[in-house]
Amino acid sequence: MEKKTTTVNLTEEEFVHPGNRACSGCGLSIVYRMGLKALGKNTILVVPPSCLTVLQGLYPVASSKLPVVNVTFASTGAAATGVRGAMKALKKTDVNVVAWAGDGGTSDIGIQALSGACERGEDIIYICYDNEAYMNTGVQRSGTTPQGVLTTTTPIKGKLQKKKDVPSIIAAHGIGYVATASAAFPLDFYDKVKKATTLPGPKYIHVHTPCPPGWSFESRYTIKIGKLAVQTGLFDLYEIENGQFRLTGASEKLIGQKRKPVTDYFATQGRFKSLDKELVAGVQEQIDAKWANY
Amino acid sequence: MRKDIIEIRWHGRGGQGAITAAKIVANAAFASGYKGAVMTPTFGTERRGAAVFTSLKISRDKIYDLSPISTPDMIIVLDHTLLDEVDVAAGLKENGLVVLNGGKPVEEYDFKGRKVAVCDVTHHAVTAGLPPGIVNSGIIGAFCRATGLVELDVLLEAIKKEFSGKRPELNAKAAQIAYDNTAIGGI
Amino acid sequence: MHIIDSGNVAAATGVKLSRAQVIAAYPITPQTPLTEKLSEFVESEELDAQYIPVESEHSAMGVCIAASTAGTRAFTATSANGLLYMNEQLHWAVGARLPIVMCVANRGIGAPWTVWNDQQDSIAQRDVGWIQIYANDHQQIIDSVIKAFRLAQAVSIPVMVCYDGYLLSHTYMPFEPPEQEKVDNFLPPFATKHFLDPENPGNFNPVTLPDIRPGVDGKIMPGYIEIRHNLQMDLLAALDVYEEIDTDYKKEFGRGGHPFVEEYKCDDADFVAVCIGSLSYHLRDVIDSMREKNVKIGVMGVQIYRPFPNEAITRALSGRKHVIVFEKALSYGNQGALYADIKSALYSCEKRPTIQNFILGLGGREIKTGQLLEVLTEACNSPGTAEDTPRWIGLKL
Amino acid sequence: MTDRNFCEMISRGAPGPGDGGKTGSWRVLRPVINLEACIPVKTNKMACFNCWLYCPDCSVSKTIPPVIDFEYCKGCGICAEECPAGAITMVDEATPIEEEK
Repeated sequence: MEKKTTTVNLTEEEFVHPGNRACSGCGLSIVYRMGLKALGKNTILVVPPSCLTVLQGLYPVASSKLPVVNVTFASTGAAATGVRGAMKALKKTDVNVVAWAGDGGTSDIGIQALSGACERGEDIIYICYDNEAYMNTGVQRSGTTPQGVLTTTTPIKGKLQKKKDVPSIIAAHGIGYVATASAAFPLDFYDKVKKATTLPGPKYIHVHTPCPPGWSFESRYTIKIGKLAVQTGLFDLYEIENGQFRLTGASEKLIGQKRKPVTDYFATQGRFKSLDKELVAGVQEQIDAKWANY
Repeated sequence: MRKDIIEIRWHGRGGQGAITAAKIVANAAFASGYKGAVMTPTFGTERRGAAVFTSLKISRDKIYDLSPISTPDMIIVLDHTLLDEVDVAAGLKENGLVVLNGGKPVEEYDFKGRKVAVCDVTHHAVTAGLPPGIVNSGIIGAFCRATGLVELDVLLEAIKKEFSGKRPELNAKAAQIAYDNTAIGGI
Repeated sequence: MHIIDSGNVAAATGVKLSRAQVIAAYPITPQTPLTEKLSEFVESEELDAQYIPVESEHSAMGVCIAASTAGTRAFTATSANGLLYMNEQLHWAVGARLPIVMCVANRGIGAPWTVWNDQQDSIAQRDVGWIQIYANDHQQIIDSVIKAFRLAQAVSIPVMVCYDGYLLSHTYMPFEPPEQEKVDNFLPPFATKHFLDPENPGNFNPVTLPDIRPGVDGKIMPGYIEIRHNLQMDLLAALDVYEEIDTDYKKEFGRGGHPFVEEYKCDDADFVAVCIGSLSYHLRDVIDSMREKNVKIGVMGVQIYRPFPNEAITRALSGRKHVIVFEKALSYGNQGALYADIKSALYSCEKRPTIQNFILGLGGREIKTGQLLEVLTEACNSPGTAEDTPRWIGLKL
Repeated sequence: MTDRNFCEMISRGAPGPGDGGKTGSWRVLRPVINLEACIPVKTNKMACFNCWLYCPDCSVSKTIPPVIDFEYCKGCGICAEECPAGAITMVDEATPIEEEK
């Protein structure tokens, strides 16, 4: 498992059809494509309302080649539980049961059901793609929107509160595997999903997915901006396996290295337009303090 | 309204097993040909130690009215300390009967002249070998002796079945001893 | 063989005999003992099911929706605010055409809190599209649960089996559980046409457009309105299916024969009292004593409330002098929901009786036999003078 | 049992391409690969393929040379941005490409 997947040996098999309704340059599209490659055919997906609902196609056409059940916004964790329960009842032991939800569907309305599933130790993989706002409804603030970000419900001053640290909340349930990933590092994400398919109990993967329209940048920069979030130390790639935290991939390589200043990241996106110097300095301080502990 | 229904109200404390006792009698009554046997516990929150009551209606025909008993034919009291707390005889019919777990002689209890049966069930249960405080099997023996509604054999069987895995023989013995030591007074 | 136990245990026994495969469990009074009994059945291995102790009723139905979509027989139970918390999920389950069965131990709705019986909880869910069956005693509870599983499966529509909280859920009375072997003959193993299957992938319940649209093979597929119209047609047709199932059940087990309405002394009745649930049995004692005074009165319990058995009700009530509808719920701001439904059913009837509405027993207020006798006597003495607005019984204002 | 075929209609989508139509029409800019600079072409080895890896729309093939599916390519420009050899340029859709000239 420690052998890292490369672009060259990554499977060519696709589980997503082209011509879907995702926006041009969509970060979710990249991680969804990679995630399904890692999960493979024997997978059932549970999806609440999100951009993924649109990506996956409007009836009667489906863009995924896997079975998918769309469920209500708050019930993702419960629905994944139900699918796993059914698989157990039917004695189908080799199926990946995967919930795939956005940040609003996870950190806000869906956290109760997710917490319940984690506490019960359900054998599911829960993937939260974090584009840091309610993008499907047109960019409203969510629990994971970072401080200072302009959204349509924080239109002038930007969000006043800090980003909710969902992976830590989930890790506090004591589940066996929590990981973060980024659309800008698709192979790292692929390997983490692949690893999750081999582990028992609940697995949680939180993947940072840049959103060109929601973050206000040109669609060609999706990867660049995702990488900047990691290179500035704002969004860290890590795994918490059986309680053991370790940085992975690009974040691991940053240990002891000089990180890019956060201003490099903020400058790339329209959503940070209203950040004042004080806030930026504060964020930089927090990041430096966090990294001093790594 | 219906004259064929015998209404029995059980008074106890939460955790004392009044419901179980009433259920055993319901089972025995049904086995004895009473097609109607409806047992209705106190609705709502039942807290350990608090005064509770349970309604048992039995009839030769099916019972349709599930509302609580207001004019009982019989009152069964599992704990004599309740007499100071609760008007256990409220609504008791003129020719009604009170069956009481108490330590005093039967003459010392007065329920406005109604028939009274007294048995020191608490004591007899210990004699039977049960841990102190188990009174719900014993009271059934006293009930049987005082009412004659159901045969003792049938009741003992019902007790053994209900307490299967929980000292069935000792519970049956407690009922038997209580049956033998029930004093009936009043009119 | 008969046993004496609570209504909740009767329901749990029905679920066990129906071999539910996935059970979502969340406690709420007065349904809780049903959930507890099922955990006992599963832990003692009397029932081979996945027992999932969820963290809310919303999730309970979420588990059932997913487990049913994945191809298993799913069950849950709730009461009052738990049912209301599921509301969105109830709509979802029926729109997805999932044959889930749920028991509802009827209880009043907060605020203020009440744990006692009325029927506002399930009556308030009448428009979600679930089939609603009401049981009047423990035998009907266990029989209805088994029939409900077969009905749900036959029509791909979820079924709610409702029974009065406390009055039935906690009261002990004799009932006869059917034999497992016979239930197995009556109720086929779970099967659905479409389920989550990696060998045959599909996207269930995606965004569906207002208009029709061609699929990948070019075939024109329905839009949202066609799918919903189909649901309505299937719901209406479910009445016939339920009648057949009930007939089969009677053949096998000797009980039933009145799937839509259960009448008592109605044959020659000028006056008919109508209600839902155990009250219709309670009223039998009142009817008997009025019959002794030569009042030609009967009582009719409505056994299936959605789909509404319009024809059966019209047949039963047409030509009567006067109909008296008792309800432990109402459509706030209007009238009793059952009353309004019955009035509507009788509208096209040539020999239309007069009709009146009583609201009673909300939040567990005791319904006294004497009160029922009083209002029914009055209603029979002066039929036709009643107003259209409901009268409340037992108010102590 | 009644003959009626219950539940003929549920909303269940079947997998297939082009739910959003021919999304190639979304393009404003078109990626054009300079094959002389393209690493797998130049080295004739299965190497690089960043364009294939990062494509959000499964519209680049993992072949030598890589081929872009213009029927569905939305023209996001990620492939151009992430090509380490700078072999892909985004040209205006209105500009005629080599073969069309």
